[in-house]
Amino acid sequence: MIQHFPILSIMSLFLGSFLIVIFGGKNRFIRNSLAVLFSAIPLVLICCLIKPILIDGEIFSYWMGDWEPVSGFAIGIGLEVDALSLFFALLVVLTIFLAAVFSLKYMSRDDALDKYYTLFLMLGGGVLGLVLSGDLFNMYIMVEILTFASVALTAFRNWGKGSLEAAFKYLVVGSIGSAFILTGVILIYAQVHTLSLAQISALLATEGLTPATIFGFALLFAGYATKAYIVPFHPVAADAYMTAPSSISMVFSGMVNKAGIYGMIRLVYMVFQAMSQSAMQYIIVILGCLTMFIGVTMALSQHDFKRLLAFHSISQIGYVLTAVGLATALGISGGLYHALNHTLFKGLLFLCAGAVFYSVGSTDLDKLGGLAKKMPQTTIIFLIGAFSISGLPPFNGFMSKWMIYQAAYEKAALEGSFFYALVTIVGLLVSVLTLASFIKVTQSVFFGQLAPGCEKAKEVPFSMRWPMWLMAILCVLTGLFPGFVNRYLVVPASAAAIDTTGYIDAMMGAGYGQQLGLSPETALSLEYELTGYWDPIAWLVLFVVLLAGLMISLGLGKASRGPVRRPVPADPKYDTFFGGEASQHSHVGGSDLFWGLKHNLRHYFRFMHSMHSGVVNDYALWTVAGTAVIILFMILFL
Amino acid sequence: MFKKIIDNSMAKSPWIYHINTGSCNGCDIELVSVITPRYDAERMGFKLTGTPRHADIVVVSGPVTSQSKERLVRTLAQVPEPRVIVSLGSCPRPCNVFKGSYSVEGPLDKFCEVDVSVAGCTPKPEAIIDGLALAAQILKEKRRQK
Amino acid sequence: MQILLDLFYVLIFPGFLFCAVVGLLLAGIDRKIVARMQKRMGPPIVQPFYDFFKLLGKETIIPHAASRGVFIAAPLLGLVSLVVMALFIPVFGFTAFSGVADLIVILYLLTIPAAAIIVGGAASGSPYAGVGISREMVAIVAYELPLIIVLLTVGKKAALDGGITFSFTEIQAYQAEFGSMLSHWSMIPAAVAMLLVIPSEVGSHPFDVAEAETEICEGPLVEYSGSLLGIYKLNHAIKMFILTALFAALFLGGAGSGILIVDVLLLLLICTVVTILSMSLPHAISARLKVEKMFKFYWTLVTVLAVISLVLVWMGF
Amino acid sequence: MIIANYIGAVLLMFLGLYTIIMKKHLIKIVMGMCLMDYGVNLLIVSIGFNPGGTAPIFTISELDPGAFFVDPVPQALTLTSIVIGACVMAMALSIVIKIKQKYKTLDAGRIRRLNG
Repeated sequence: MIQHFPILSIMSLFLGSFLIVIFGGKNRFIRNSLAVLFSAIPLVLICCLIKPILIDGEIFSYWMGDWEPVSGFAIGIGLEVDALSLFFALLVVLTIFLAAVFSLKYMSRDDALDKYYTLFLMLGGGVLGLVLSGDLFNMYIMVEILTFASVALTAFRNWGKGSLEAAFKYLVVGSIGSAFILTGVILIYAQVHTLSLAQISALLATEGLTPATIFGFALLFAGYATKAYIVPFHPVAADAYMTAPSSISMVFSGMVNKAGIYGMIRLVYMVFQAMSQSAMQYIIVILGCLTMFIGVTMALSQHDFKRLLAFHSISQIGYVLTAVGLATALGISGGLYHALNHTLFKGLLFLCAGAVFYSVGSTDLDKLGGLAKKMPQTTIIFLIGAFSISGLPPFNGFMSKWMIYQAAYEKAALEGSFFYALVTIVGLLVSVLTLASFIKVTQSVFFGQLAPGCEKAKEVPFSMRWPMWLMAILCVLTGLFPGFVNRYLVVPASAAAIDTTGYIDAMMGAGYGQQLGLSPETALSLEYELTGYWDPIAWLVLFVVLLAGLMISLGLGKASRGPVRRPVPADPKYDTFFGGEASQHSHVGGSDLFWGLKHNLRHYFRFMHSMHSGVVNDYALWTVAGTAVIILFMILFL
Repeated sequence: MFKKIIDNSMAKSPWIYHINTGSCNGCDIELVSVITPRYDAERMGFKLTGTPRHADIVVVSGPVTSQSKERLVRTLAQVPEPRVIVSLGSCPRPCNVFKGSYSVEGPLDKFCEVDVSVAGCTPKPEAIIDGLALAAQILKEKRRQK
Repeated sequence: MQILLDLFYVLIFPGFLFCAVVGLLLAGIDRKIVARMQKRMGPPIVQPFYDFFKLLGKETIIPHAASRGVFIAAPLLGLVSLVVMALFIPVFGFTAFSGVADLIVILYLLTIPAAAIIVGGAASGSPYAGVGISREMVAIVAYELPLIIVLLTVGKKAALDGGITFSFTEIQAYQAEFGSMLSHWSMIPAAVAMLLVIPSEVGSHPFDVAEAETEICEGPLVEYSGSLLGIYKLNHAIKMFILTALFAALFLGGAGSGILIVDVLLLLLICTVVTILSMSLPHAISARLKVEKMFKFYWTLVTVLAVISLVLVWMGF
Repeated sequence: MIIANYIGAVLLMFLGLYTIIMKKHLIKIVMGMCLMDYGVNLLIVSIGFNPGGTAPIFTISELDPGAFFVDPVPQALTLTSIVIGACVMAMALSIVIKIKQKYKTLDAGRIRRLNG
């Protein structure tokens, strides 16, 4: 029974989407319960798979309609679930479920919600199908489904500013990427005459890479990079994340770009086994560094809450990519850990943006302010998310970033290459810039003076708050118990990423790889030693002890001083100090912050601004040019 | 003991916030000269602060003009207790030569209780330091009485 | 017993009480030295203690516009993270809690007090604070780049077999064996860069753009009063101790004498010298920089110094 | 003969890319996307083509090891890809209609409210 769970979880999402089309149009209750039910089923099913796959290390293979390989040739369409797939699948189902719950209230003011949930479940099915699939063409189909659904969902609030144009740009760039993927698939097929990932991997490893396969590989790589929105394919992502409803933005950054990352990991590590070549490592790390730096600097100059978060999404994907490109055990683990953390904290932050939009009706940083007094819980949740993404200990972002820095600097020492030392510096710098841009959001949305127009803001209802709280708690827990997360989630997944032989054998029958002359040992060992120390639990205990001590001493201090009084209205004593003038609305908005930085880097910012021109032709040009550079690089150096 | 340390510290670390309510700038210059190397009021812990929230001693110079009255009252209210108000020069209390002017609302006593008054037009720095030292002692007394 | 010892570590010796006293003393020494350099008498060395206790006795006002919880929690958060840092930084051979943190952790922990000032300032709802936090953040970005490079340089230099290390224990072991980092000529530019980073990290005079009391009314601290302000002042003092001790651990470390008291006294001596060199001297001789000038200064001159060291170390010197 | 197919496919793809990048009219951009799709589809069927092969339709009894037929998989892939292409076109055109209603223009250079 349990080997049917992967296909059942995919099918339940698609089935749910069809059922909502049929039954969900009339009755609100049926629609909502169908949406929650069919997004909860995959969560349960995938969680059942944790025990056999992540803990016992099995690999599930499943041939649709029992079309098993005939005389060593895969003729059917297969699902293959190893720890890497399941790791990403867990992210997908968690995101889908929480986003569905959040949507119930958040979307309740829109109409045509049956279409929304249909597309929503379809998007989830597409991503889940992609990460569980063991078939190259099937992956393409799923990419198309998810692109289609995400375009429609981006345009869903078509009354909003720019959502239509964002959807159109997304569609154009997305279909260029899909066309590249399809061309790549077909070029690979022409070489090896099979579509099963396992068999392609085995055949390519024995036959070696020919120029045609490298060309196909480069196209596939660029295509999945388009889906992961790394630089230079990223501008559409910023538009789409900004204009889509927040629950959808969370899904985009939580799993859609993870799908692209998954595709890239699968391709470079397993199908083409190219990561042992230093040229491949260099290009991935360079792309990753560019992505994280450009993403974060663009975020610094944004003045829309969600657009800023979107650029951070891009930047954090850069971290993941850099770490994965290091091709060391610590690197892969750090990258996957960061992918997990990114899903948690970025989903959280997008939900916060959604909550702000729900109660105020705007996400413009220059129009908001002082919401902390109206929405205290959202503020705390936002601060947790912001500290996590900026990597302040003991939140989860710190743990994964710390692993990434160590991996990068160790790699530098190992290879004696100064380049990787620079990568470490860029990574640390980007982290500070991330903090800076979240300070900007904190100041201009939640703190400062209450902006006109925000007076009526209320805390969002409970059904929106609890998904946020759940993710916030997960953020803290994954930061506090990194050993647990590493042992049960990240290390199995990274082991699976590099265990090519096991993957091939599970799919094609034991010993298939050896018959073709593949050596059974894996290229990398997963034993890694950290060059530093970090024990969050000890730190937490200290923290609690100290905080308690401080509270007590403050309490004692109060006795000698009288209590801290609550502000009395209409007493000028409690007014903000304005140099003697009467209090008035004078809020330092988001775009007025960081003057010294912006002034010194003004040429860079101006250049970047003109690059993100908003014209769809330009974005298509960046996509094609980026692909061309990748193809050229791979053909020359691989 | 804790209380006693705090009481004693009150007199030894008075931070000053300076309000100009229409002064001719003479007293202000003299106040600044108090913290220069020659007179060095910092040796007694005096320090000029930038905001009334940090202040212990508020130094007011100039007759209270109608433009500055409202600002003066508001700023004085924003100083945390215990606080001491010092009038600097001849203007704030008797209004000096500006008395009777249509735009002078003074004297300062109308708006708050003045603890120390340093007279002179302008007062010598030595006199200002003397007044501030007295103010510091009054601060300690106020704290003790509370 | 172990718990009592840990409590002693946290609350008394390398922890709260010790670093508070030493920090306040260092702040006092700094003020005295600056005054003497300007031919003044200067306040007594214990003046920061008076300031701190006085602030404890003052009324604490929380304005209308402030978000009460964050406004109160922010300074405490900064204090806690500073005390935690004090437990991790080794005093020659001795660390209260070894094996729980490393260079990168310290780098991130150092941003928490600054973030606490920023969040507290933002929560106070004053426009002066808004300008102040903007400047503070630019300052953080400015000094963080050279600081990162300095730490990575030390991490590379201290590793023995061509690898890297981020561990304080290994850095101390290296210095015990091969002499302090400062005795290697390739590390001198990094040490100078670190000396230049310290004043802006502390928020000492030429680089105190965020708290410019003459322009923006103390910036983020504008609405703070009473004991909360006192905690910020304490944070400022402790930060002086932490950073000078960090300098000592990174560049002037070694085995020490083996007797804890002597080691601590030696550390205090080093801290005082570093304070005078890196904070009092610039304070006395220069006026406050503008924020964009400061940014430029750190991203050009100081970064270049740090990079010179990094390249030298990578070349094997 | 088959080489003409390949050349045609590549030409179509490049023509499509050229149209997407250079033409400012939204409808033309959608047409470029179509062209690119057709190019890829042509490439797929050409790759599956064996000169002289028969159609891949057999019953079990007819199937013998010597049978020479064109590869059926790419044809199936082409069908799928055409269907997907049609969906994407429909979506693109409907978005274009909405854009025209809202922006009153189809000039890509003027549809840039989201930038920077």
